Order: sequence, then C-alpha cells, then structure tokens
Amino acid sequence: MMWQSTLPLLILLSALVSGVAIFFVSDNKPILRKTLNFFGAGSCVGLILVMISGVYQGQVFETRLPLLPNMDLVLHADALSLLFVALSGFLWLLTTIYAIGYLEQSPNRSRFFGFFSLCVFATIGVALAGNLITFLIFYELLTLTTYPLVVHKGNKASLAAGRKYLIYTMLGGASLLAGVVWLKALAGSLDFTATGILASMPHLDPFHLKVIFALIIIGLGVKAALIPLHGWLPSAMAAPAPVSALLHAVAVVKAGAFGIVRVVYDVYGVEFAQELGLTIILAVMASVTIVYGSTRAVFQDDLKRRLAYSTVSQVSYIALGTAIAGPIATIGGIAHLVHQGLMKITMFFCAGSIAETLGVTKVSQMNGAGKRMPLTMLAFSLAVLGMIGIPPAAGFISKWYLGTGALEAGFYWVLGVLIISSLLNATYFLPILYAAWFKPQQGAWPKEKPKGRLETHWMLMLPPVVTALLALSAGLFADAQFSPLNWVKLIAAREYGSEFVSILAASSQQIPAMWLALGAPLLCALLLVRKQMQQVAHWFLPLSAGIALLAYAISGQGSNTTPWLFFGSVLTLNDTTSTFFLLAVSLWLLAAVFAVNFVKADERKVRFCLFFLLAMCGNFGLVLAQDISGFISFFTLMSLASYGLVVHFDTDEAHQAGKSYMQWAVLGELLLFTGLAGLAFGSIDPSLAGNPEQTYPAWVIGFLLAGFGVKAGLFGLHVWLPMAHPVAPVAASALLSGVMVKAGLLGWLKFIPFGEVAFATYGSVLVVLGLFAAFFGVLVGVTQDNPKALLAYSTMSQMGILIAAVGVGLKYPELWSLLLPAIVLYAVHHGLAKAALFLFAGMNSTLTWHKYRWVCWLAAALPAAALAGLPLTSGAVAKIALKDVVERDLLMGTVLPLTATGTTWLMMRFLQLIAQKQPKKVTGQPDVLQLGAYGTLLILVTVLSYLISQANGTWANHLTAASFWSSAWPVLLGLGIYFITRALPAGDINVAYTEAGSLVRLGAETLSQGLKLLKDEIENTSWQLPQRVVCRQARVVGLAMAAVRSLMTPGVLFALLLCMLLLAMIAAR
Amino acid sequence: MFNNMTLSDSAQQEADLPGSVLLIIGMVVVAACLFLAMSLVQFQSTDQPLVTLVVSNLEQSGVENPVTAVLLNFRSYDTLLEVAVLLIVALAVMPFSLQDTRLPFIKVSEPVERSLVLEAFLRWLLPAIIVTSGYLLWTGAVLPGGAFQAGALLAGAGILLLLAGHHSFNFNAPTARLLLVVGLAMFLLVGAGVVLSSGIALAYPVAMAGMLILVIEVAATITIAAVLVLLFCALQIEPLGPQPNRVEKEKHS
Amino acid sequence: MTQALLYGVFGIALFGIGLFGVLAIAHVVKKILAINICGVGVFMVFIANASSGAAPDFVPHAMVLTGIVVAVAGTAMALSLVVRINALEKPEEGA
Amino acid sequence: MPVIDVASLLPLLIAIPLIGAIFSVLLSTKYAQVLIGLLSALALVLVIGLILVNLPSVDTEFTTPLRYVLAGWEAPLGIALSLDGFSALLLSLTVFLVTVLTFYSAFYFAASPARVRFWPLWWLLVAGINALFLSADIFNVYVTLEIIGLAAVALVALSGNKAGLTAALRYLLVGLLGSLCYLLAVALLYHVYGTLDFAQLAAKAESNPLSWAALALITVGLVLKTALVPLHFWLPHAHGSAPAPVSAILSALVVKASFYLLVRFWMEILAPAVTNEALMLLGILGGTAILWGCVQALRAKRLKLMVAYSTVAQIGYLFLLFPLLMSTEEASASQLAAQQQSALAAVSYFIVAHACAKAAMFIAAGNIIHSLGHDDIAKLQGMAKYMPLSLFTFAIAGGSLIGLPPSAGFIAKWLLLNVAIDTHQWWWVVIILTGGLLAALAIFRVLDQAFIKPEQASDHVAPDNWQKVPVAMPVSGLALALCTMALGFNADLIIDLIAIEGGE
Repeated sequence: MMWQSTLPLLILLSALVSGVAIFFVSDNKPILRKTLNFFGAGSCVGLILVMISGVYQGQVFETRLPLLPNMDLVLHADALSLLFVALSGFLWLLTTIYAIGYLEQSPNRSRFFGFFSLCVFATIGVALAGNLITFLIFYELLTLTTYPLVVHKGNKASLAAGRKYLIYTMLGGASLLAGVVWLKALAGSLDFTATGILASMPHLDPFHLKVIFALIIIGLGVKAALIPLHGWLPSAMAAPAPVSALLHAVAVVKAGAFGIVRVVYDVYGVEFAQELGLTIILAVMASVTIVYGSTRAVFQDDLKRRLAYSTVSQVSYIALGTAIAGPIATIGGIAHLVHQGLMKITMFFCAGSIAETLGVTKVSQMNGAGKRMPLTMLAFSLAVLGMIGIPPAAGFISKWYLGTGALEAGFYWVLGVLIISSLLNATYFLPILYAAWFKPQQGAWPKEKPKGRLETHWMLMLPPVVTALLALSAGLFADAQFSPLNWVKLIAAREYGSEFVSILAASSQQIPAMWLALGAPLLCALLLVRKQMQQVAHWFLPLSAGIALLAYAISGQGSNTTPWLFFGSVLTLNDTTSTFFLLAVSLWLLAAVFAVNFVKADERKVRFCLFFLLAMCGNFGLVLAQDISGFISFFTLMSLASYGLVVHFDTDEAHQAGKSYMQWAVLGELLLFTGLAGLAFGSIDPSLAGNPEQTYPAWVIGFLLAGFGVKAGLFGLHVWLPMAHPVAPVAASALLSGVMVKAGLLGWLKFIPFGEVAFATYGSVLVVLGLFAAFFGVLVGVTQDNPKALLAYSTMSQMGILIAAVGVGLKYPELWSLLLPAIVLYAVHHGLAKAALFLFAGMNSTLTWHKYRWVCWLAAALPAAALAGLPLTSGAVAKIALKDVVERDLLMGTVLPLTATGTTWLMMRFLQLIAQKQPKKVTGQPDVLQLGAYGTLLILVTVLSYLISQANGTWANHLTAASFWSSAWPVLLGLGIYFITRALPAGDINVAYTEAGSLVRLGAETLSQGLKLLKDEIENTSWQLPQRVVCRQARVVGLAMAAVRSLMTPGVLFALLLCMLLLAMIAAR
Repeated sequence: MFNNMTLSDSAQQEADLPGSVLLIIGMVVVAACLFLAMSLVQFQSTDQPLVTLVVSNLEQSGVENPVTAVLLNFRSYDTLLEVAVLLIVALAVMPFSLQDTRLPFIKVSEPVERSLVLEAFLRWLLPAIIVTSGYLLWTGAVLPGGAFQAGALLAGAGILLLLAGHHSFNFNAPTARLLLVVGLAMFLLVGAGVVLSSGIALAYPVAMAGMLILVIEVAATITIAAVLVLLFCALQIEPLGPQPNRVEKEKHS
Repeated sequence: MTQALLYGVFGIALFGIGLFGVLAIAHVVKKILAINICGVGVFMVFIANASSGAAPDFVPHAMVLTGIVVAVAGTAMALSLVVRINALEKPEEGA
Repeated sequence: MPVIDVASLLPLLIAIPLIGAIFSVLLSTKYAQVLIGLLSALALVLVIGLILVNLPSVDTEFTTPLRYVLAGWEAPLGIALSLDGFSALLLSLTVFLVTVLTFYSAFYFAASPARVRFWPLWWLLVAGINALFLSADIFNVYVTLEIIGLAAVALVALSGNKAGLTAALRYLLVGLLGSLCYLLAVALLYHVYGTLDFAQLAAKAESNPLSWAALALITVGLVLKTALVPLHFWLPHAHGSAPAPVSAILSALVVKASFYLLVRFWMEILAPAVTNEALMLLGILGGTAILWGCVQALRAKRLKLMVAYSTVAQIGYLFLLFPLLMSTEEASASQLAAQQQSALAAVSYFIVAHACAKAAMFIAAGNIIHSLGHDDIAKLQGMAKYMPLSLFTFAIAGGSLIGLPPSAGFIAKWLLLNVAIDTHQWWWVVIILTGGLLAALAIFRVLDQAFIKPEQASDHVAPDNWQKVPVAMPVSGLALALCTMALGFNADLIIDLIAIEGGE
C-alpha cells in the first residue's frame, strides 16, 4: 500500500515543512508562526500515532529512496525507532508550547523556531533511519541544525559554547564518517537488522571491525557525551532553556545514545559484539562516565550545569544497558532512553521556568522556591526522585532492569556502579529539593516577574507538569500494555528472539475493598491542592484511616492481582499481613484522631497532612504488597513521606535528624535495590528454579538483611532512629516507633525464604547484634532526659529482640513455622505499647495530674508494664511465646529473659521522667479526642494480643506458676537496678560516628589545603607546560578529596559495608 | 614566480630573484629542454597520414592553397574559434563608454600637428593598400595569403589614417561594433546555413565552397582589420586624439 | 641529424629560453616578451615537424597561423592590462 | 530509440552562446542584453535537456560516445565533437550554472556600466567552456583553452581597480604560459602520432619518452591553469577580486575545464604513458592542496578570499582521483576498470558539488559586498539578522564544502572515501576528513561572526549604510545552495551518467 511507504516520509516532512515555513514568517506575526508551529508538531504527533497503531497491527512502514549505488536512503519504522520517534514528536509538541511561553519577548523568534523544527526533523530522521548511512546523514544534519540554537543568544558565552559544540561534534562526525565508510567498504549495504548484520559475515577481519567500532563509538560518543567526549555539553548550557531541554532530553544526546544502541544491536549484533570483546569496553566507558558525570554534578552550583553533568551521567545508562549483553539489561537501557528523556526535560523546563520567573539560576538561590512555585517544583521533585531511582518512578524501572540484567550477564560490578551513581544522584539532587521545600526564602528573588493568578505563565507550567506526570506514570504503570517498558520488552524480544511476558497475566481482585484503603489517603492528599479543602485537612487524617479500617473489616483473606501496576502488583491479606494490617490501621487511626486538634492549629498543616497521608498510604501498601516492586514502592513512599514528619517542626535539631534519616533511608534503599535485584534475578532465571540455594545466594540475603535492617534499626545501621523518632510530632513519633519501624521486619518476613534455607552465619550475626542492641538501647536510653528519646532507644532495644528472633529463624529453618507467629505477636504487642507510650508522653503536658493522679499513673504504667513484660500483660504473653521457640538457640535462650530486666529498668526511668515533667498547672481544656484515642489504645494494648490469631493458645499455657515466675523475676531484677542507679549523662554511638566523620573531614581538608599550597607553589614557578599538568593533577586529587568530604559518615560506612558484603558475596560463590 | 611582477625599470633589480634561485630555475629548465630535445632526436617519425589526406581532399575544398583549405575548410572550426578569440581581445581592450555609442564611427577633425608629407603620401598609398589587401585575400585561395594577411594590411591603412591626425575612430559606435562582430557572425551564418544543404555544420557544398570561403574571408578580413586598429588605439599610452595641452607641453620641451 | 630536427631542437631551446625568462624576470613587459619567445619556440617545433617528411605537411602550418593569432591576442591583452595598471599607478606616483 | 539525432544538437551548444555574444555586442542597451542573456540561457537549457533525454542510457548497448564530425571531414583531417557521460555531466552543469548566474548577473550588473562589456564576454566564455567539453581534438582544445583563458581574464579585469587588474594580468600570464606548454605537447604528440583526434591518439598512444614528455608538459600546463598547489598562487586573488558572478563561474567551471582535460589525458588519451609514481605524485600534491588551502582559508581576512582559498583546497580533492586510479598487482583488468570508474564517479560528483556550492557561496559573498560595501570577515557581526537568506545560502553551501550530509559534498566525500578504502589507501581518508574539519573551522568562523548580536557588535553595520539587495539575488544563490542539498539525496542520476563509457 502506498501510505505504508510514504508515512515515514510524511512524518519527517511535517517537521521539515513547518520548520522551513517558519523561517519566512516575520517576527511581527506571532499568531501565524504559532499556528504553523502547532500545526507541524500536532500533525507530527498525529502521524506518529497512526504509525504506532499500524506497527502494532504488524504493518511494515518503509520509505526507500535511492541515494547511491547499492545504498538507499531508508526510513524504516521498527519498534525501536518508533519509541524514539514517539518520544521526540511528543516532546517536541510540549517543548514548542514551552518555548513559545519562554521566548515571548526575545528577538529572532522565527529563526529560533525554524531551526527548532529542523532540529526535530533531524532527530526524527535519526530515529527512523533504516541503515547506517541514513543515520549518519540525519545525525550530521542534527549537528548543523542545533548549532544556531546553541548560539541563539548571540553573546560571548553562547558563541564560545557553539564553537566548542562544533569542534566536538565535527571531530565526532569525521570519526563516525570514517567508521561508516570503512564498514560499508567491508560489509556493503548497512541496513539495520534485528540481530545485526555483521555476525553473518564470517570472513571479516575482527581487527578491522574493532577499529571501526572504536571510530563509530567515538563519533556517537560525542553526542552521547561519553567521557572524555562530553566537554561540550555543560558549556552548551548557554543556550535558552527550551534548547537545553531538547538537547538534553531528546535530540542530541539521545541521538548519540540511540546510535550506540543501533550499532551494537542492529549492525554488529550484540552477541557478535560480545565475541569481539567490544561490549565490555563500552560498558567500562559508560560506567566511568556515569560515575564521573555524577561526581562533577555534585560540585556545580549553577542549576543548569548541575543538570548537564547529570545528563552526562544518565545518558550513559543507555550505553551501559546496551553494552551489557542480555535481554534484561537491554530493556533497562532502552527504557531509560524514554524515561531519562521525560525526567530530564521536566527538570530543564522547571529550571528554565525558575530562571525566567524568579531569575534564579543557582542552586544556592533556591531556598524556598517550593513555596513560590509549588507546581513547578513539584514537577521538578517528581523528576528528581525518578532520576535518583526512587521506586516506583521511571528511573527506578530503568535501573532495576539494568541491575537485574547486569546480574544476568554476570557483570556484578555494574551493580556497584549503579549504586554509587544513585548515591551521587541523591547527593546532588536532594539538597535542591531540601532547599526548595524546607528552607525559608532568603531575601527577594533576583529577578522576579510579577505574580499573576498562576505561579508563572501557563505555557511554562503545563509542559513540565505533563512530563513529570508521564515520568511518574511510566514507572507506576510500568507493565501496562502501552507503557514504554512494555514496548521496550517487545524490542528486546525481537532482538533476542525470545518472549518476555509479564509473569502475571490475569487480573483478579479478591479483596477489592483494600484498594479503598490505599486510595483513600492518596485521594485525600490530592484534595489538598484545593484551598477550601485545606481548611478541613485535619479531618482527612482520621477519615482516610477510618475508611481503611472499614475496608479491612469487610475484606476476608485473599489477593488482588493487578498486572498493569508496577511490574504486576499483588496485594495479599493472609495470616501475617492481616495481623500487621490490623496493627497498622488501628495505630494510624488512633494517631490520626490523636493529632486532629494538634494539626488544626498548626501553621504547617497542609504539609503535615500531606506527608501523613502519603506515609499512611505507603505503610498500608507495604503491608499488603506481596510483589517486590509493589513492596519497595510503598516502602519508599513511606520512608520519604516520613521525612516530612520528622522535620515537621523545622528546628535545627529536626533538620539534623531529618538529614540523618534521609541519608540512612537512601542508603537503605540502595542496599535494598541491590538485594532485591539479586532476588528478582534469582526468581526470573528459570535455570535456577527449584533450587533455593542458588535462587537465594548468600549475598542477596546479606543485602536484604542490611537494607531492611536500616529501617528496622539493626545495630550499626540504627543511628538515625533515636534522632528521628523523638523530634517528630507526637502522633508521628508514635507511628514511627509503633508501625513504621516494623516495615523493615515485614520486609524480611516477606522476602527472605525463612524456613527453606539456613543461613547460619547471618543468623548468628543477627542474634548477636539484636541482643547487643537490646541492651545497648537500654543502657543509652536510661541516660536520656527526654522521655521521647528514651522511648526511641527503647524501640531500638525492642527491635533488637525481634531481630535476634529473626536471626534464630535464619539459623534454624525448622523452627520457623513456630517462630513466625511469635514474632508477629511480639511486633504487634510492641507496636501498640510503644505507640501508647509515645502518645502519653505527648499528652503528658496537657493532663490534669493533680485532679486524676491515679488514673494518669495507671494510664502511663499500663503500657510500660506491658512493654516490660510484667506477668499477665501482653508483653508477657509475647515474650513467653517467643521464649518457647527460641530456646533452641543457646545464646538467645539464655539472654532473652534478661532483656526484660533492661526494659523494666528503662520503663521505670520513663515513668520517672514523666513524673518529673508533669505540669504544675494546666490551662485550658484537655483534648477529648486525644483522651479518647489514648483510651482506645489502652484497651487495645490490653486485649489485642490475646485476640489475634497468632496468640492462639499461648496465653493459656502461660498461666502457670513457672511461667509466671519466669516472667516476673527479670522484672523484679530490673526494678532493683532502677532503684540502684539514677541519672546518667546523655549520649549515643552517633556521637562516635560524628567524631569519626569529622576526623575524616579534617584529614581531607588538611590534605586539600596541602594540595592547594602545592598548587600555589607550582603556579608561582615559571615553567609553563609541566605546571599545567601538575595543576590539573592537583585539581583532580582535590576533587577526590572533596568527594570524600561530601560523602560524610554514612557514605564511609556505606562503602565499608558494601566492601564487606561484596567480599561475602565473592566468598559465597 | 608571478607574485613579484613589476612594471618599473628601477625596481627590476630588487624584484629579481636571487642568483641561487635563478641557477636552480635555469638548471631545471635546461634539464627539461634537454630531455625534450633528446626524446625528439631519438624519435624518428615515420608516417604522416595527413600529408596525403590534405592533398587528396584538396579538390573538394573549394580552394587550391592547402593552408587555406585547412584553415577554412578542413579545420574551419578552429578558425571560427580564433575569430572569437579576436572578439574577446577586442572587447577586453575596448575603451567602453555608454555616451559614445551615439557618436559616429569615424570622426573627422583638424589635426593638431599636420604632417604634410604623410598626408600627401596617404592620398595615393591608401587606395593601393586596400587594393593590395583585396588581392591578398583573393589570392589566398591559391597562393599563400588570406584573411589574416589581408586584414593586417588593411589595419595598417587604418593606422596610417589615424597617424595622419585627421581621423579618429570611436569603437563604441554601432558601425564599429558591427565591424568587430561581422567576421564571427558571417562565419556562424555560413556554417549554420550550409546545414540546409549538406546537413552538417560548416560542411560547404563542394560547388559553392570557394565562394562561401571567400565570403567568410571578406568578413573575417574586415573584423581582423578592425580589431587590429582597435588594439593599436587601445595600446597607445599617449592618446593621439586632439589633446592640445599635452601637445603644447611637448612643443615647449 | 636532419635540418628539420635541428629546427625542432632549436625550437625547444627557444621555448626553454622563454620559459626561463618568464620564470626569472620580474619586469612584466619582459615577461610578456619571454612568453612570446616561448610561443615562437613552439611554433618552430611545429614547423620543423611539418617539414620533416618527404612532402610538407600543411596542417601544422595552419595550426601555427591560428597559434600566432591567438598569441597576438594574448599579447595585446596583456599589454593593455599593463597600460591600464600603469595608468592607475601614475597618479599615485605623481601625488 | 532516440527520436532525434542527438549528435546534431552538439554544435548548438557552442553556437548559441556565440550568437548571444554577437547580439550582446550589437545591442548594448540594458534590457536588450538581459533579454538576450535569458533567451540564450533558455535555449541552452532546451538543447541540453533534449540531449540528456535522448542520451542512450547506461543500460542499453550504446555506450560509445556521441560524435559529431564538423565540416564533414573525419579525423584526422577534420575536427569532431564528442560527448560521453563525463562531458555530458560537465556540460549539464555548465548550462545549469550559467542559467542561474545569468539570472543573477542581470541584477548584479543592473546599475553598473561594466555590463556592456560583461555580457558579450560572458557568452564567449560560456562558448569556450562548452567547446572545450565537447572537443575531441587536441589542437582545438588549445584554442578553446585560450578562449576560456582570455575571456576569463577580461572578466576579472572588469572590476577595474588595481588589485583586480594586477590579478587579471597575473592570471593571463599564467594562462598563456600554461597554454604554451600544452601547445608544445600538442606539437610533440602530432609529431609522434600524426593525429590530433582524442580517440585516434588513444588508440595509437604508447609509452615512449616523447609521450612522457608530452604528458609532463600537458600536466604542468594544465595544473598551472587548474591551480593545484604549489601552482595555485594566482587563483585566490583572481577569484577574490573579480565580480561575484565571474568569481562564481571561475571557481565553479573554469578551473574544472582544465581539470577535465587532465582527466582525459591521464585516463584515456595517454593512459599507456601513465605510471603509478606519477599518479601518486599528483595525489600527494592534491593532499597538500587540501590541507594548505584549508589553512589559508582559515587565515583569510576577507570573505571572498576565504572562499577562493577554499577552492584551492577543493581542487586538491579533485586530484585525489589520480592515486585512486593506480593499478595493483592482484587486481584484474575488469576490477581496475571498475575501480577507476568509481573513482571518476566520485570526483565527478565532487566537481558538481563544488561547482554548485562554490557558485552559491560567491553569490552570497557578492550580496554581502553589494549591501555592505566590504567583505571583511571581522566586521560581519549581526549579518544573520540583516541578510538571513544570503547567510543561509552561505551556510548550506558551506555544509556541502565541509561534506556534511545531506549535501552533494557529502555524497562526493562518501564516494571518494569508499574508493580510498577499497584501494587500501587509508591515508587519504585521514586527509579528506582533516580537510573537512579544517573547512568546517573556516566556514563556522564566518557564521560565528554572523550570529553575534548586532547590539554587541561594533557599529560598522549600522542599518543606515545598509543597502538592500534585490530579492532575486539571494534567491538565486539559495537556489544553487538548495541544489547542492537536493543532489545529496539522489546520486544515482549523476553516477549513471558518468558510467556512460568514454571512448577507449
């Protein structure tokens, strides 16, 4: 059919014609120009849609024009090209909108938009190119059409940038041309074919092919900004924002990356390239670029330059994915093409908007920008989180596949690269968010435009919001039918000739009501956008928790399977999750009720509600999620949202705690990422099925233990916990200590194959660490004079017991069936009791002690006693249930009872502090809602442990004298110790860490000072050439030192841990 | 090599190349010429096919002089282009001005300085020259002679006329321009016209060949004469026209 | 060595002399003269060729005639350029 | 089957411009000359169109060149015109460029008194170029060379200033010397082989000292006229100081005419006398020319001078043809022929590409001079705003010269690189690519200036001394530039044309 051979051409022409036409429109006729622009972009998108639907139906689109003898100009629409075409076309439309808003008053607009369209024309050509020479033609055309855009401003900086850009790209172009011609001479026509064309030509000299590959990669690497060919990119920031957006997100860098994909897959063929040993070099190059780009980004204060270096780093993910031969990594790499495009364009849009609206171009000027431009910054934040690879955003999807793919191909070190890069990403991106959202504005904005009804011109606002939402949904609905990921899977399937069906094909909803539990908080969070809704925001908290409780009440056990959400989401209610959910939902509800009046009066009401609701959603979700991606997504949502709760009061202490919390949370995420990637790979690879020893390699378990250990407060990784828990508002503290800390435990329970495999070493380590923490928490806790801090240490201590129990489970798989209910029971007991204590501590100052002295004492002592494990309390039940099982383990069995002694001591100390802090005089009414919530909680503390299924029968055999005694003597001992010892100074291991950190910092600073001195010394000498060399070296070393400095304590620790785990991994193999 | 050109005699010494360079140039030129001469000497040419060809086809050429036959029949195309070369040179050296186009070709005026001997001599020399050139033209068909020789002679007449001082030529006049192109135009006209009879450009029918060649030669003679006179005019460093001031100056000196 | 050959060799010699002149002499008018000498040398080679056989060959004659016209044309043009340049230079020298 | 006898159209290609010249002399009013010019151009287009349409295609068995015997006398006695693929291509190129440049000149010379002399000389030059491409006789070629040389000199001298006249004189002397060298070679060849016809010479030619001497003389003479480094000294000034349309045709066609002859002699007429070492020598000179020309272009301070130096470099590319003709021991005769054919195709494409691009560039430069009164590169700031079309033309043409796709220049470079790699002469690849990069530097140096904001530029280009050029002037340049782009899309047409084999 005719249209099949003309459609690709038409798509090209839609960009070309409008571009050419725009040149002839005078600058005074904006309407005509805009019409032309939109007509071009719109028709392009329309035609692309037609083509996509055609390709989906299996039609072949190809335009073939004779170009040279034996060499045609081929435009071919295959799955890969469509992906890129669709991205370019769509982003063109958005960028056009943006650019019209951005350049409203600037001169030479017709020229700008003309070249802009031509640039898109070239990009589409690159995408649709069906052979190497067509690719080359459009690739070079792209260079030419971009140049006027780079120098558009016509000032010195942009001209210098333009020159640099040209020098790089021209050199690259020459190299590419040489490579292509040579290859053509060897191999003839270079039509792209799915499995590569060179593999089938056995007579070629491998040496030649290697040299050609090098030439071509150098050519493409310039645009893809591979090190050391990246120099032009940061200077090209001199261009206007829409150009940067397009350059970085779609056109130029992607053309390079896309070319690498094409050459490796469709020319050389990935297997053949691997045989030649080319992919490993490319992978190393890409990895170096990733790390280098991120490192440089950390030191940029100019926002756009920081983004530019980020691009240098991120684009190499694509090359990396390509270089790691294997279908999964391929998916990751190519998906990143789209994902990075969406996210990076959002960032540049936002950076441009901020610069245009506020005149802010530096990171250091961004304090408080979130308040002034909330929507823009929200879009920026979404993109940033995605870029770091926070699940479930788009960037995570790519990294996930890259990581799994690397494992599949045996490139373990790639995981390290990914993690280091993510860490660096977080290092340079999160401070921006922090400054924008959590720091107050400092002085007036440099060049603020008058504020209208909206925060800025709608044309500047709409595109980033749309792209941010797309980036989010690309991750959220990763496995949906039309998601980029699914499309990429199709590409990979064709490339490797295998199929990648989603594991979950069918959708089934057995407990549909649970969606309500997850949806209610999210919906309420969304409603917060409206001003009217913000008035009543405080009621949203109990409302959504109540809905969740209701939903839980009407749901039985069962699963919701949703293939299009994440990588296929599974939400399950079974014995364990049901109990945890009950715990979670009741605590959230009670805490929400407790918080209502506090929130109502708070100045940061909306922020608190937002983070509260998001954390709630995350918590509910992670309890229910049974699949890896779903769990980690909700887990992350909860972790990040809690940050807002931790720093709520905006005090220095809160920010310090928040920082520590965030650092550790990110670290945990990265450990988890590694562990889960290993886990996912183990479960994907069919050859390993049925062999748990190989499905769950030791290193994977190690990473999982450490990753969730951060959240669970595993000793050594607990540092954030005692800082973060006390500083939050009371309700939040209660939730943090009561339920959120259990998320780590839940993660272990869900993903470590307890009962199937024994990991004796890990088990022993956990037992030792857990028990040590149990006592350490007590010892440090009793020195605190803030009751909330004391409670936080108590949480650490209690979690230690749970961790030790888990350790026993790892050591003795056969005990697991008995151990699981005991652990759950203990967790529920601790959650309720600890939450009650926190609430009480928060309520303390409003209580009318003088009137209801004994009631108050009772209310305080009851949960304390429960926690201490006084006979007949829930604590006793839980402890005995645990003790019965863990007695097998000598250490645990011996030491466990003693923990009660410590807890008793601690609780006595708590009561003492409470008593000290009771108010002399209370003004105003006691808060009825708080009292009600607390009362309800007390009832739950008393009875819930007896009611849940895990407690079945345990309390019956606990009513014996022996057991009575066994739970009583430690408590008495504890009381004794309490009365012997009194006030101790406050302190924690964190102090030691800080000390160590400042030592490192001191060392680094000394060294860099020394280097600076050396540098000065050299600069003062007269020799020219060597001086420059030495200076450069000194600078590099200085940078490295600065990097060490900036990583700070968690980083150092992290690196140590990583090394150890990797050692373990290697040893285990 | 051509970068240090000079016009003045005084600058000659400075602009000349240093001796060593001259020596090298000389040696190279001598070596090249030696090689050429040696190869020429070594080579004995044997056959000269054209000698017989010219003679055998002479009858059909319309003229008896073999050189004229070659020039205006066998290789008439060369001659056509040669006339074009003359036109180019004429155009190149012509002192063009848009105002002079309306003035007549020949301007008669009182000479500044009369040369009575020359004038008297010219009165009977000019007709003789014209007749002689006509003869040269005519006889070119049989003996050495032809358009170029006749044109040169005719040009001599024109130059004499010019020197006498009564007349001056304005080559921008329409007539002059006609004279300059008439040779080429006639050549083309005849060359194209014969296509009607013979079907081939420049291929004269045998019967009319002599006459056609004569027509072409007449036109060519006129053009050649005009061009040569023009060249003479153009290359005069001191224009001969009525420029009283300068002449007076010369008188005083 | 026949007479014709001698002419030929001398023609080449003339060509060489002219060539040397063109290359070595800076004065333009002398350069033009040198080129003319070159031309004469070439024409001599032609003529020598024409008379080397038993019967004279008329084609080289015709070619030489054409060549002479062309040479005259070139010389004239060169000289006219010299004249015009000179005319442009004169006022400068006078000033 | 051809509808008409194509060969009989060949003389028209020479006659039409001659007639145009005659009428331009006779009718000297402005409109008459323009009208004559346009009519002649139209006629030429018609004739060449008819010829091309009726040309036997490469697929049929008619692969011998078209031949037209003038005056009815077969060679060796008479002179013949012949047309093969290579010359047909160059003729078409000539006609095309002449048409565009005629149109352009109509505006360029509209207000200048020089037009009276320009038009006849213009058509005589065209006649000479056409005659040269059609000629099949080595002496006739000498006459056409002189026509071209003298007409070109006369056109260069039209500028009338001292620099222009000096450049013209130098050009003339070089041309005369080159022609004389050539003529001496003609004498020698005639002495040896007794014929002047291309085909007959090619059949008789053998490798003997006189052939070598003749080839050497021809090569020196023509290389001098083609301005190959190190004999390029005259070109930049001649091309740089002539009026724009003249510069355009000089760079685009005139230097190519002598190159065309070189190709004829080296590939056909005296092919037996050719040695690999000689081919390599020419190649080395070509390579040097590429680099030297580019470096000089980079250093040039005036726009037209820069463009002229770029011509020096581009001529270097043309001479890379010669080393690529070299035979290797293992290659069979048919392989060698194919290799030579593809090398010729590449270089032909180069000729076409360079001709269009260079003409477009000179037109753009001419427009700039026309409106600014100077072409000092350092003072071109803000040009992009005032003369977008001319600048765009310059950029596109520049892209072609650099060899950026999609352009004829790219295709040409691609083909050349292909042959270089095929013949394992990789060092040319390096030189070609380096040349491209250097050219890019030179061209973007100009564009850089043009994009500087006028506000920041020095006040040389205040819009009040700005003369607007008639829109037809930039448009004709743009047409040429777009042509170079269009030629970058379908190379088959031209390559097929080249493949119509020349006489053996």
